[in-house]
Amino acid sequence: MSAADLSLALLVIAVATWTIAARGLYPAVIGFIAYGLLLALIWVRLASIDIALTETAVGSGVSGTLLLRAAARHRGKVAIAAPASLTVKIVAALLSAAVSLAVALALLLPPGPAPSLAAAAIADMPRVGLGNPVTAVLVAYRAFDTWLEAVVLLLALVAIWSLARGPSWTGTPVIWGKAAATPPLTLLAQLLAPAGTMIGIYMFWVGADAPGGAFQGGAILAAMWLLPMMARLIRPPPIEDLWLRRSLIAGPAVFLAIGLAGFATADAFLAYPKFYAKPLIILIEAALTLSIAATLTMMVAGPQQESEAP
Amino acid sequence: MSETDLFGLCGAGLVGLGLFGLIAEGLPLRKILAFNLLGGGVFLIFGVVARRGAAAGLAGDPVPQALVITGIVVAFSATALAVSLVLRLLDWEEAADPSQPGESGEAQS
Amino acid sequence: MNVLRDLFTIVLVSAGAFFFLAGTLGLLRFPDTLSRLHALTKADNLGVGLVMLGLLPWAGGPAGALKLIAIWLLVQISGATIAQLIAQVVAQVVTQVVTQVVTRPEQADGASP
Amino acid sequence: MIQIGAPAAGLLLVLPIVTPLAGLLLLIGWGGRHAERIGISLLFVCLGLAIALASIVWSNQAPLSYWIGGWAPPLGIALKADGLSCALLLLTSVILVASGLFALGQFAIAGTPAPSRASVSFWSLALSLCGALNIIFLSNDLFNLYVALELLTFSAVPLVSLSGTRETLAAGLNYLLFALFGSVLYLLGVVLIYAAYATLDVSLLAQAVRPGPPLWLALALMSAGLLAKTALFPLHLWLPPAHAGAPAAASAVLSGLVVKASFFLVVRLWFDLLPGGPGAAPATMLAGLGAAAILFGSVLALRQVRLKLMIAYSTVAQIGYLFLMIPLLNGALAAGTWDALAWTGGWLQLIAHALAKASMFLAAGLMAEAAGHDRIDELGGIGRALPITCLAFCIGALSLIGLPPTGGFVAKWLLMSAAVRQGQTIWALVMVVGGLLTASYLLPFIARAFTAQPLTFTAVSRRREVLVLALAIGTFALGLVPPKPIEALEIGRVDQLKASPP
Repeated sequence: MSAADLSLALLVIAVATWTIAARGLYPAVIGFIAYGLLLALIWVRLASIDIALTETAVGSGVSGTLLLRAAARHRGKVAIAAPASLTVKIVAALLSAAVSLAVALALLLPPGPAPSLAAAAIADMPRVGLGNPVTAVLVAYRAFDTWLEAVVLLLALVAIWSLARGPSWTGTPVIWGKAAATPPLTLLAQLLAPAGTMIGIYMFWVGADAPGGAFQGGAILAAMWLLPMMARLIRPPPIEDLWLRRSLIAGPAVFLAIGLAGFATADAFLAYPKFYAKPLIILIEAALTLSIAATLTMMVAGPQQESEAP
Repeated sequence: MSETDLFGLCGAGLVGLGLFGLIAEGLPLRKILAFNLLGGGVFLIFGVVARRGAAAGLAGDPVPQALVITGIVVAFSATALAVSLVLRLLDWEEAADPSQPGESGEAQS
Repeated sequence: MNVLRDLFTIVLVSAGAFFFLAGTLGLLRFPDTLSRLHALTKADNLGVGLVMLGLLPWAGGPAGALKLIAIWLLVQISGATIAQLIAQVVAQVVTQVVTQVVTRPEQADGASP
Repeated sequence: MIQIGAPAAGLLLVLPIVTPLAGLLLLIGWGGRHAERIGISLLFVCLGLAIALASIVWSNQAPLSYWIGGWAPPLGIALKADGLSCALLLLTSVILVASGLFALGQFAIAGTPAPSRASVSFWSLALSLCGALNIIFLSNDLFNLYVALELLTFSAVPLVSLSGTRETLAAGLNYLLFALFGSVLYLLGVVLIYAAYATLDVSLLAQAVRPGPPLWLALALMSAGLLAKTALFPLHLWLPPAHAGAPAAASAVLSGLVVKASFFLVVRLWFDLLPGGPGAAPATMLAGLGAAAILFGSVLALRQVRLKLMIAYSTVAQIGYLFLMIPLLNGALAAGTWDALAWTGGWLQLIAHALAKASMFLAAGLMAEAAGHDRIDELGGIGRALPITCLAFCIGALSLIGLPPTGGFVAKWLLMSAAVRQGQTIWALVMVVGGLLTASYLLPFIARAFTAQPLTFTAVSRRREVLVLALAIGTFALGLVPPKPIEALEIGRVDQLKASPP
């Protein structure tokens, strides 16, 4: 344990406390974004670069954007729920302190060497043909989880669309009110979007052998799509747009098709035939990257509003 | 104390903070924030477990690392759904608030 | 050679860290938003640049070095944009307050004790 | 006995999961106008798949399992179908098909063929809900189950808020927050389990677990999380507004199926992962909460003025009965035996309640449609206007009370016999009191429905009335089933005794 680690851990706890204790909603959200970035540093210290990237892009970046937007709408509005009573607070404090303490003890106590699947995971890597063990777990050993996760993400988008105001399943999301674009934002979008798109694609591509992958790359691509939308350079597509719909389902659909084909080609669901494993996995990851980018973009853009309405 | 112990304690502390916020906060958006803090703590514990499981030339057990990536995406989906529910409820709050007559027509479903 | 490289890195990264420190102090101590912004952006640009430069010898080849330079460029672009956006908001708020004071002096007095 | 190879077993286990989820993708990709047709046909396909799986397990009289991707646990994920999972899979499809048929044509925008938001949403969510439930009943991997639980939550919450009114949005948000609290506690338990054993497979864990404080902590956290999702007292606060606010077809599914999925996992944790059972203290605590749920839920149901809310509070009470099975199973395991009465009684209670509650929510939906509201005071005489619907409601009510000849009666009778035989008479007493309380809130409503002078009610579709009655007859038929098929619930349970310490 180094002094740097200790101060990092203390800083994370301090920022988390700030997020809970901050009086304003907006400062609390800012605190949460800082918390996500600091967590990413801890992930680097824990030698999990893949997670550090995901946490920064999805956990802090995209979540932060959503929460900031909601906090901005919240300003000056009546609170929806009354604050908890003192009794509730005391009970909550005791309960969470007890859980915290018990978990800390459980983590500090285990004797002997920690059990691990690292050896098993590495032993089967040649059968998958990838260099990044985390990606091997995601697309081979636990491919079912990853497929479900892509479906969960898509379902969350359907859920958001189902909460729209109008009665029909059509319309276009409205980004951030009606304010006009500002020149600096326009310039940023023009400069950053092409560069960022390349970075996103690169991130997915290296994922097979180095930290990176569909989720990290997809999140960056989503940001690069949202940026020109926020700068009013492009409009979000209407939700009935066929290309949008196909991009949304491409990842899970290709994944499922290759998985089902596994019954015939590799004798098991979500198994890959010998010699073709790596190209198939890259195909799946490419389709997933596209879908994740499209899904995250539409999730941040929000529910559709009907075109007839002003 | 090793670095994994330290970050494990940090994770346990975050779990406590998040849990307190999730139960004691009144405002839904604050509960959502607390849920995310709590999730961060749980994922951190996954990371500590992964790091402790370093073996076979790997810096960490890749299985819990992969689980965290899945978990982060699932937690994000939850946040997005919760935020959109909050925003829809704010539509109604605005509609009920006479000081903002311009928005009142939009909340009807 | 190694000693020189280490020295190069130590000097540049420390200088970068110093600028960050100065910028943070400015953020905490300066009275109004615009001067805070000034302190922060100056420190950020120089600080990131120096740290990046100091780390270049460790990048492990031209590809790594290019990535480091790309990071620096990205930070420059986004930092500059955000500074501009914040400054714009400040300008808007100032204009609003001024108009308020000009048009309804009695209300503005009451609102800003 | 039919012997089947691994690929066939794989198809039988994988298809019930991927078919509805592929349907979700289809609806997103091409949805719109065809949502209803795609949705209902795929629900029927799922019913067929569930029947196929159940008949294979039945004829083998042995559980079926499969490694996804050919990767053996602990590295890979295993699916497993025993008698109980097959029964629950069948139940899921039956109730979803019935609710789907009930919902046909309900969500269209009058006058236009344009795809309606409510329709596409309902069918997409119904399909993903079906997939999520099937995973929960089939998966053997704790983390995979976490993802499935989230899939279930994200399908169920928007169903609650489908109408978009302020009340249903608030109910949906509250439900989501409770559910997220539950998921994150569950996940915390999962990581503690992985830290100790480096495996997430329930069967492997059953052989590896070492009872001790870390294991209790993990199981306690996971159970607490699951109880929040099951709405066991005192974590039930979210349920009544959510279940009462949803459209009738969705309420039927939410009350009948969704809350049962997390209960199923509670039992999996305490009896499959822990082959020796939970031990006396946790078992008594869970059943104590169940008993409290029966009493509080019933008393609160008695005080409701709206029909759908009354039925929703009755769900809170009926969930309590399920937990009474735990100390009975545990008592038997402690004595080195297996209590088949308690096991079948408990699961029969779940199945009977699901069928009865689904038909009652659908019936309540029809009554609300006929009356234009669901205020209990003004529904007197509705039995004369909608006799078929009210008959269905009546059968469901009899099953909830536990009167013969219904599934609810058989279930409660089995549970009571087990309790009396084991000398745990207190739980039998709770069931008697619960039955009386249930009668006290349901019978007056039924009596007034058939005797009072009817106000004006508009007519409802006869097809939908018959559908509701069919579900209710299912509850009724469950009371007449001979014991042999009911024993199917025990397929795969023989291992239990072998694995538990003598």
